[in-house]
Amino acid sequence: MEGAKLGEVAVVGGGIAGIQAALDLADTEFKVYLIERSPSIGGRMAQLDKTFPTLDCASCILTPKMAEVLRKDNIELLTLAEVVDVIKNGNKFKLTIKQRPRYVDTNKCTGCGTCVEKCTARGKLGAPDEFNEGLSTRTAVYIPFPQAVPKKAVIDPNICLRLRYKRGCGICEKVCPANAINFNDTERILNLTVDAVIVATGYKFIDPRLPELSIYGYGKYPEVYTNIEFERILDARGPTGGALIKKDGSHPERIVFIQCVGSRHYKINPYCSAYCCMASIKQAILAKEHEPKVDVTILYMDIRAYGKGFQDFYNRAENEYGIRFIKGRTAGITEDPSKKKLIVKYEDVMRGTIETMETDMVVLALGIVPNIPSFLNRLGVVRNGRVITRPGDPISTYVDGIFVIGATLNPTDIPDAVLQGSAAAARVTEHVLRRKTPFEVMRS
Amino acid sequence: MRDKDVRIGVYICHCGTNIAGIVDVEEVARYASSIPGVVVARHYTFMCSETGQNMIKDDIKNLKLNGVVVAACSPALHEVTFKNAVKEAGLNPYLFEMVNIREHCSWTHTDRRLATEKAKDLVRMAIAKVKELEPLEEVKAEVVNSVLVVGSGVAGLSAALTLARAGLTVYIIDKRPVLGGFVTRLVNIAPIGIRGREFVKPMIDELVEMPNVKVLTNAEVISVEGGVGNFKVRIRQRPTYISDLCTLCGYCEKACPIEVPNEYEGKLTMRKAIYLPFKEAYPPKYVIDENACTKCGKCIDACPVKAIDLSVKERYIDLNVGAIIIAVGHEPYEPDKGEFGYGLTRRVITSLQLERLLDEEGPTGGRFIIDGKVPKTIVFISCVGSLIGNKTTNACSRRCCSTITYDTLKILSKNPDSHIYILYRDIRTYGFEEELYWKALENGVVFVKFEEPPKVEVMGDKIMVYVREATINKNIVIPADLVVLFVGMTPSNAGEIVRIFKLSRTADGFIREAHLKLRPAETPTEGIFLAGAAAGPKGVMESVIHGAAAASKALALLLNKKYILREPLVAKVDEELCSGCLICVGMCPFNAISVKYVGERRVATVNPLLCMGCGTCAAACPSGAMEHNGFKDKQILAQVRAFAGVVV
Amino acid sequence: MSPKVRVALYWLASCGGCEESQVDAISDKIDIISNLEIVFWPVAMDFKKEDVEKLPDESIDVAVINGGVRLKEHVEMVKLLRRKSKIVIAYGSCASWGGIPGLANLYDINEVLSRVYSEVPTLQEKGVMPRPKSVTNEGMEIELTEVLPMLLPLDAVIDVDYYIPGCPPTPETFLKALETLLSGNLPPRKSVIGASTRALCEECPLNKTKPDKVLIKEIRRIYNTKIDPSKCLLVQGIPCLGPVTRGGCNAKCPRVGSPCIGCYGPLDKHIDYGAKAISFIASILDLNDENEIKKALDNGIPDPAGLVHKFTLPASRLKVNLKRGEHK
Amino acid sequence: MSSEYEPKVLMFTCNWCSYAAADLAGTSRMKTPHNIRIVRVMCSGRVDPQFIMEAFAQGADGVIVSGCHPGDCHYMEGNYKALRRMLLLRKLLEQLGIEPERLRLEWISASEARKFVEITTDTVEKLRKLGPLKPRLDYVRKIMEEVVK
Repeated sequence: MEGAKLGEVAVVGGGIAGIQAALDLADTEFKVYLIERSPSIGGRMAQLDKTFPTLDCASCILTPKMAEVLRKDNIELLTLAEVVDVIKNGNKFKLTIKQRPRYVDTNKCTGCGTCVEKCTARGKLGAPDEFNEGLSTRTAVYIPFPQAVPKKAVIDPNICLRLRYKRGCGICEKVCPANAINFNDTERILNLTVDAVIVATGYKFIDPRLPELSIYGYGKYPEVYTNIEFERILDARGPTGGALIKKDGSHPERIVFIQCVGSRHYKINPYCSAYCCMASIKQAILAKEHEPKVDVTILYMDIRAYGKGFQDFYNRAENEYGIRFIKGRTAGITEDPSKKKLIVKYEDVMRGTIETMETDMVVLALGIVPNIPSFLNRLGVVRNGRVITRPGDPISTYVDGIFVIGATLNPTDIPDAVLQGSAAAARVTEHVLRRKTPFEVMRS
Repeated sequence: MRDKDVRIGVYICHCGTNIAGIVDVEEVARYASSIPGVVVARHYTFMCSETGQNMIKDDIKNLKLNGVVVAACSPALHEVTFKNAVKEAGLNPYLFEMVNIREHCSWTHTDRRLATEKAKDLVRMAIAKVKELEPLEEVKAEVVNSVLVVGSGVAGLSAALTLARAGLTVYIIDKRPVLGGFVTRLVNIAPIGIRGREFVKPMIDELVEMPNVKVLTNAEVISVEGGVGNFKVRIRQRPTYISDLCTLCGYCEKACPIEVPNEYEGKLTMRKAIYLPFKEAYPPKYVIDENACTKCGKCIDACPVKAIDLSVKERYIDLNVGAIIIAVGHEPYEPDKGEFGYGLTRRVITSLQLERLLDEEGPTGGRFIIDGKVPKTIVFISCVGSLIGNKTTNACSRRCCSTITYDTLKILSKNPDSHIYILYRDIRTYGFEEELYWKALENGVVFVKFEEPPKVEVMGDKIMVYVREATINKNIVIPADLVVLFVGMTPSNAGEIVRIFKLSRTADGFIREAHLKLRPAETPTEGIFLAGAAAGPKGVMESVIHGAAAASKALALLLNKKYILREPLVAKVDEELCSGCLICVGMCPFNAISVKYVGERRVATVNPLLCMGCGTCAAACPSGAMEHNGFKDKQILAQVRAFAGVVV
Repeated sequence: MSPKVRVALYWLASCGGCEESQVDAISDKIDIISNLEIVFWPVAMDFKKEDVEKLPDESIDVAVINGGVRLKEHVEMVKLLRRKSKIVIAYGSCASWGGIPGLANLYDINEVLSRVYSEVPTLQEKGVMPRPKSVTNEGMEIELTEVLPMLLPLDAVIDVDYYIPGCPPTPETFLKALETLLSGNLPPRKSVIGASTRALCEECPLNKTKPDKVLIKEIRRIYNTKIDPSKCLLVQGIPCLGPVTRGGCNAKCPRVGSPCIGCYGPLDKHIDYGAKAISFIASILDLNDENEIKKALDNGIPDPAGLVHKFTLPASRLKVNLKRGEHK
Repeated sequence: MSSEYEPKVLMFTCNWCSYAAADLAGTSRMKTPHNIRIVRVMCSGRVDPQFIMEAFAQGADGVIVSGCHPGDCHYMEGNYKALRRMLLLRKLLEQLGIEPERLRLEWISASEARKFVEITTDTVEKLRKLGPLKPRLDYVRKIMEEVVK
């Protein structure tokens, strides 16, 4: 089996870009190690309710791809794993990978969820649910989300009573019908040698708590949300079961979206995050679909509807859904505690005036920064916080065999991430095959 | 059909207590075993476990089962697991049916009796279906390990290079006489600042040297037959009239009496009917503009190497390829005469003409002058032909904002005291290219936002541009020396391409991809892939990536592969019953159904390699001649009848 | 010379068209007629019920019955004929699936009677309902047979061996069926004989005029449409039932620019002819907007049952307007 | 209607959206009415009106056909074909005395587990109000039996 493979490739990051790269490589008969830091692949896209501009549901289109990853014999999935180092050795790369313990035997676990139901570390003893951006809590033993791949339980050692105190509880072990719980699981260091490495580690959101962003009142006012939090509220799998409600359970009458929070900002992040105009338009439309009466305003600098079908989507939002677009920057957000309303103060550029608007919810369209793993720094392909690639090929670094794709490179939307994933697979094929004679290639 | 000797095994999974906690699995198994045709019904803690699977495998062998029903979780989770188990035991995997009594039953109900009744119903329905199932074989098709790339712009070149480097045979064709596509008209590729012709030159150089690459210029696809893995493509190549003997001496050009505007110089200069498109052009020889040439024969006399033969006729080439990549690119919008003053004066130009004026090898040698004068006040109008203008696509052309800001910086570097105004709707310098916008601002470029399109009036030496500045809400007039219309991208010949390759277009007129988000390099037709601006406005770098992505799909399909296997759950025609009414043909979104003759009779036929197995044709077929494998009428009807409690 | 084939011909609720077609078919076919011995044919000759009763069981070779079962008398007669015959043939659409009279199944029998005897214009006294028993002027008491609450196809009452479709079957169809029967090589019971096993499109000359994809943007009706008789009617938006209807009539209607109305009835694989017709017609209506589709359907097919079940309602999966029971 | 009456509902779901929504409803442990029996087809465009006729003839009180939202169809436009067929079929059913509410066509995407629950629940409630179809079928059966007797 191994002999028939064209080569071995490590794909770092199991978001949509990495998944696509892994699938294409597996189909081209490469052995692929898909290395994902969290307990499930899927990345940010898995957290989305819908995608722009088609509004098709993210999980419907992503889940089959995730399941395909699991089904491919050519893909070995390493979850809870982080690449600590990459060393170039001739034509090969040596990877050192640290894999955190899952405390659940993935061969035995059937994903039935009995352990999750019985886990005692819940509610206040639980932890913020990463999938729901901390808007809900999860148990110590948990399955990250309904469509997780692998759909296996994982134990959070920080809150698991048994793992913290080395005794007691252990109820999951008792109820597990498959005997899959293993409290003695330990961290592992894995070493891999591969022909090429594709880095698809995605992006990080700008922290809305930065002092420069304090004017938006995030963390201070409960009804100021980041856009990824708001996405979770819209999602049927989210903390409210898809109900568009405030933290007090009431329905908002008005929602204000604020664009370019932490991007196009001279101090924090000078560039544009590319995804957020459309993401906010999408969320605005979804809010309207949830609650047709809700009044939605988007405060923007420029609407960057640059992709296929985007302009149409933007026009529909404005004309069909009656979403209000106001060009202008936000000066600040305060609260009127008597009315339980937020007050957004903003500049209406088109009218040349300073205005205020009462609202129930504010959604901040957060800027993003590339999430660049430290080994790329050590490989010397990073300058000023950005990955440097060849001028004729935006995904090939100056280290032959190291390819960087998706938002690790620059802000990228889903189709572009998918394209870069496939393109990276093609680059790997070229890279590996050009070292072999055509005869060898044909024989395999 | 299999009624008489049907031998079915039924397996009920407890899934720990997930199912057994609510559903009385013993009762369900007991009930199943009472149904005629069921030879064995078992229940077990985890059917998906090794032990559970072995249970099924052993029964298939020992009890000679010819049908298997597993009642467990969702088929989305374990259908493949059990299918494989059935297959490993030597039974055709399509004689297996999965019943979902977890997600659809135990997990959604609380009443043990009702949940058990429901599980029994569902199992009964599945047994009824299995009785009607038929063994199916995967569709195995031989593949041709070659790829046709249609279009030789950046996307096509990128795809072709990748494929060729990996060892596949590549045919790359272009309807124009030279390779390189649109990018050869650009002087600056934002943001990397490389000349377009220099950008594609190394790609073309490498490509044409490869033994496994065949280049055809002046060539267009006229018909496509067959399907994934084995397309039969007919290509028409218009004559080039000039052989490879051409030494580029240029005597023919001097002799030619015909002059026409040179489209390779943005029509800013003239060229002859026999001409060399540009210095770096490939193939490296003169070409004849068929439309302009009068066949006077003066060039033949002038040619010292006898390279010209005007009697050459067009020829047809038939290719057999495993995959096709459509990379036909886009056309820049050509404004109408008078649209924003275009065509009324030489000082209203399009962005393409601007490119030529900025090129060191352009008509002005790279000096930024027009009519012999350095334009001082320059007004850019963006979105012409995309969001504003006489004919628009109502879609953003994506790259113009970055290119405008980049061009202004280039102009300012040549003539630092220029006054530049950019009239825009929204500045869409997405991603890192925002920094170009900032640079332009820092360098004093004035950005003027409009809501209503500006008006352009030519008044003698000056061009007056009227615009209502939307952010200050004031009408302003700019007397300009030069107006540059930034033209949008329009689909290139997409209608014709869509017709020939049986594809479809999106509302903006560009070619539709299989899935806008997750399958952007594929078309709905398997084996036909999509790259570059043919799918919608794209930048050069984005086209490089799109080309490589399309190549990746072709590599996965063809590299080192002899066959492809396809699920047999496709439509199939009973030719005996087909009346040739053609209703099904119009139903198929994948053009998998065509017509063939059986003797005198015209009948429908399904290409199993193109069929995606939706079954819409079977539902529409008025004769019942079209059947959907795995979901035949009798199979679904068996379920429906069993639903009502009738055990058949 | 082989013994003559003993034939009984009978009509139930029918218009007489079937008989005409039978006469047309065999009137100049001496060789056939000479092979037949007609033992019962009340429409043409003076036979009485007693004549049949007198015959030994299974002494009739073939009973050819047309019309639907509408009266109690029909039930008695067909049961009798079944007993006396080796082969029973349902002749024509009415006997096979109910035919046009079967559309009455959309209404309760009282509604039907009231319509016929009280509502439609008539020169006679209105509102006189048929009475089961009445006395003539001469004082004779006569009994009228009872009307059944719904019309039934023949096979709902007795076992039918073969079906000959059509309204009426064309003479060619009848002759072909006779040929089949006389050949001695009998097809499996319950078969349709004399007609095609495939849909009408196959034999329709207009089928060749179809474009690759048969898709329409509107459904049109013949009363206000100028039809081009040289082109497929379906393509012109006329809901022609050729694709879904059994062939065998040589496309008599479409040939002259009139859509097939489905008198040759379902094909072997249909379980509900009307539903299948619904499926293909709706399928080719190339509209995606719900309101547009509704509008097109309302304009083009105001009476779906009348279109797709003109001949087949009593044999459809639902047989009647199911709300009828609630009128009681 | 009597309180014991439990409607029988047959549901055709497409493989890609609505079946997955039913799965998700289960995974999320949402409670659905127990009256629904699902027949999985690859696309709502596979559903032949004959199947629905058969279902009613066999005693289904209601039928739901469910597919991907318009524009989302895995097979491009199968759901539009389902829409056209169901709209015309519903007109025929009305003439045949079957209330149009008994045949529902719904778009349920793979993430809309809640919508799946709502629609199935609502269907069952509506059917309860409409009452069973069986007495009407029995009436026809009775007539036929009497005639044949």
